[in-house]
Amino acid sequence: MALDKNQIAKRIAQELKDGYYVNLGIGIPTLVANYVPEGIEVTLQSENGLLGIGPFPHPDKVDADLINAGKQTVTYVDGASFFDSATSFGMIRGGHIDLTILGAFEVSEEGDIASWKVPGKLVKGMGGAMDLVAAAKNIIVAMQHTNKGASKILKQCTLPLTGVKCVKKVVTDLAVLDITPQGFKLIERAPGVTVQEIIAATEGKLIVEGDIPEMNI
Amino acid sequence: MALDKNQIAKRIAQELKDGYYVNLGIGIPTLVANYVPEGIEVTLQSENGLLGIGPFPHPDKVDADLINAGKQTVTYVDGASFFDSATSFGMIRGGHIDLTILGAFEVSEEGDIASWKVPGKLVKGMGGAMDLVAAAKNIIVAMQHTNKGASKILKQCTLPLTGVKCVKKVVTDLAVLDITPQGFKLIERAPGVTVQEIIAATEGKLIVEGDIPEMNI
Amino acid sequence: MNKVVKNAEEAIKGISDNMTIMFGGFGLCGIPENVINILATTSIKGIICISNNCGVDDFGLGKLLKNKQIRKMIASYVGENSEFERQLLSGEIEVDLIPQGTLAERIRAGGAGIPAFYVPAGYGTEVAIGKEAREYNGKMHILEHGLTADYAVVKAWKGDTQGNLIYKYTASNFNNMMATAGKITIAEVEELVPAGSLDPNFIHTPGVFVQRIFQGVNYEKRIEQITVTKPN
Amino acid sequence: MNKVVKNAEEAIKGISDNMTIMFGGFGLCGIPENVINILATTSIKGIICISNNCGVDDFGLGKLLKNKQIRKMIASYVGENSEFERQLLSGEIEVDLIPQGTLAERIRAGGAGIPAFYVPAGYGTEVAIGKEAREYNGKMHILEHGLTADYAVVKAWKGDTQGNLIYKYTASNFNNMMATAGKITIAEVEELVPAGSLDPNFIHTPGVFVQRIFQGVNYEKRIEQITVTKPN
Repeated sequence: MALDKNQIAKRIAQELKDGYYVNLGIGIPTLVANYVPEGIEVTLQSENGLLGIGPFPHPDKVDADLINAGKQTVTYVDGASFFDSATSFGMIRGGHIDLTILGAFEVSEEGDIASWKVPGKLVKGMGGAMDLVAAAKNIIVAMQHTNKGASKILKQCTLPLTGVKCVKKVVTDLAVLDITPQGFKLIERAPGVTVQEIIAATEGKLIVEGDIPEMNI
Repeated sequence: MALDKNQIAKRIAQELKDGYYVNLGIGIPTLVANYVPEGIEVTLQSENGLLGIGPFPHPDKVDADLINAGKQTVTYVDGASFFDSATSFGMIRGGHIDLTILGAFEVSEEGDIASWKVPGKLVKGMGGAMDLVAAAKNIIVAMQHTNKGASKILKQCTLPLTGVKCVKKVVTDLAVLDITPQGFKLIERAPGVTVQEIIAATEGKLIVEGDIPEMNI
Repeated sequence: MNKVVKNAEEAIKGISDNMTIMFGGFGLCGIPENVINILATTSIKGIICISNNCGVDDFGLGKLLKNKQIRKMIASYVGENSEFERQLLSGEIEVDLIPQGTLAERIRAGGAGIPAFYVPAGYGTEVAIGKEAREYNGKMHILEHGLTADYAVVKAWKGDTQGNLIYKYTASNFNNMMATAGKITIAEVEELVPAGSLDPNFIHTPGVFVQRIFQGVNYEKRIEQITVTKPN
Repeated sequence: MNKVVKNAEEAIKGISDNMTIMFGGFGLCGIPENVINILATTSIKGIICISNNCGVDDFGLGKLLKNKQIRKMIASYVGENSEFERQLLSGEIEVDLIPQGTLAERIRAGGAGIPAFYVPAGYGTEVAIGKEAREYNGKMHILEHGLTADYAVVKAWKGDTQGNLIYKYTASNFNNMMATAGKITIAEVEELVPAGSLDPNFIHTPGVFVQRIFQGVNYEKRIEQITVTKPN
């Protein structure tokens, strides 16, 4: 069965390593914070100027001056620091963030990503996404595999790009895909989802080698 | 009679205006701080990261972590701030400092300045001088008019340059000179020094118009 | 020299039609409410507005947007501001969307006298159209330019009479760089203190960057999304 | 992940011949004495050293200079260091003299992923030889490049176990940018405190930039020029 948002987040959380500094985008990526594996310490960066995001505040501790990049009220952990946006993106652009997790409208087999605009219909703006995808060492995309039956895992993106040849891994409701020089490589499938279903839902080149294990959620 | 260092500093201090942010170079310029006119508030910047330099400390207040760009122990005034060197030169390069006062080996009639190197003999390094002269809105040079009889107020500098077409005014032991598109313009002479003496000591083009008043030291 | 002005009305003296104005803040966090509110009561129009976001429909810069006081918006995120998206899609407003980090760096560069610099963000996207591109360290970069403004309007937590500012938590965001990039920088603060009251080791914006400062009133500090942990 | 190391000896693990190393400090103010002292006891040589100054004859980086451990010096000021001037004039050491503000900005740029940028400093001087020049705002600028290092060694006043640093007075200088520009950044601090002890609003160097941290010992904190006001 296809994963729900929390399960996608849970699967992505398995990619975290001890000591990682991680930037979480808006939406599913934010949920990853809830599933950091035991015994692993990761520090969450918010590009509006916080290193060391904590959980949402108790209702009496809500502070308008303390928000994450999704404009949600948050808290901070011991050892946190606050800084301005230039410093924050210096951190990102300079390669000091180990992992970026973000959402997307489309991803291509070359690792291109589209996430900020549907011409004539919707303009959210790129926010910090273009900076993040251009600079992070490791980028994982969290997204739905299809939209109303149409694949979002493509040969080429059809929407305006956020970045080129930058995505390393995609975790969808159906599968975990690595992006390799040869195209998408199927790594794991959602519990109960068949390889055939994933092939059918994928427009881009998909490499399937040997037995594809189910995710361990 | 030719001015001494303190008198040069005193004359330069007359150029200060209320509210000015000023960077003082090593040597004579540092002495300018002692002659800020009554009723005028200026804030002194030190490019190693201090805005709001105070007087030298009392002996029991000396702190190795609190120095000026000349590596002298200093204090700070109320309303001061400390910052790193990138911020400090951002302030300078961005045009936020109203006036820079610095020393020189030579100055040319076009406003070029040489102050950091005598090839084969002496290399002090440019320190922050190149950044200061390239960026400050207003640059006054404090220097001796001659060296062992040879003019240092030249048509063209003979030593490696610190900056081109940047100096606006020169105050020497003999005279105050403005740098104009037509060359050095004699503004004032040191008490007792004749116009002829200044002409004789100046190699660069010197404009003398009308009566030249004595400095009011 | 006295930098302290009485209120927002006095602070905005000199702002006129068609000026470029920077406004600090990220979403509604750390926005200069007092100055925005007073500008919304004026007939000043044709503003070229540099701000990461454009407020929400009825608060922050959204007010100036609704009044059609903004001619052009330079921002990174439209987000959930439906009036902004409507004016953008209908072409009523000119919009220059810029990657957030590039926007932040362009403002810092403007304030620091750096006219241009290379960044990787946006290469291969429509952001790069018409821009010089060059490879560094095996990666393509595009040339971006420093940004300055006629006025920069920032909001700080505390400020002193010399113009020194400190920000609270994530309310620094764009304020700290914008303060350096205005020909005239107006700072509104929640608390204005005498020079010497703030620890000089921990000043976020040195006073040299600020030309006018005042203590704001009636801060609403609206929150876009209140998210909480339920107490057990 | 534990960033805390026991001492300077443990901190310099991995430093070997011919590496590029940045050292914070301005003159003798804010220099990482512990790491410099331990390096002076090793046989590590061929160092490409990035530092605003090079210490004095018998203290700070002057020690490494005297030991001939430094192959190349990238700095802005030789000043009164006679051994440095002698090695420079005799050609025993390679020296790249850079305007101080350009040096500071190149290090910041290196840490912030900006490979190149334009500045006015040095245009028309020998510093500009071989560099691209371009006019912006009616003024000539030259293209300068970001600097990074294999190791950056910085000194702070206080630090916490997460690597967050704060500096005292003018001891920030080059330390704050250099911390961002090392592939590995070593911080020595006068006082090491548990995470959570420093106010997160007033961190100068966020911990993400620091890989190793330790509390230094026996700081000499030598002063180059003691200048005092005589008490009346």
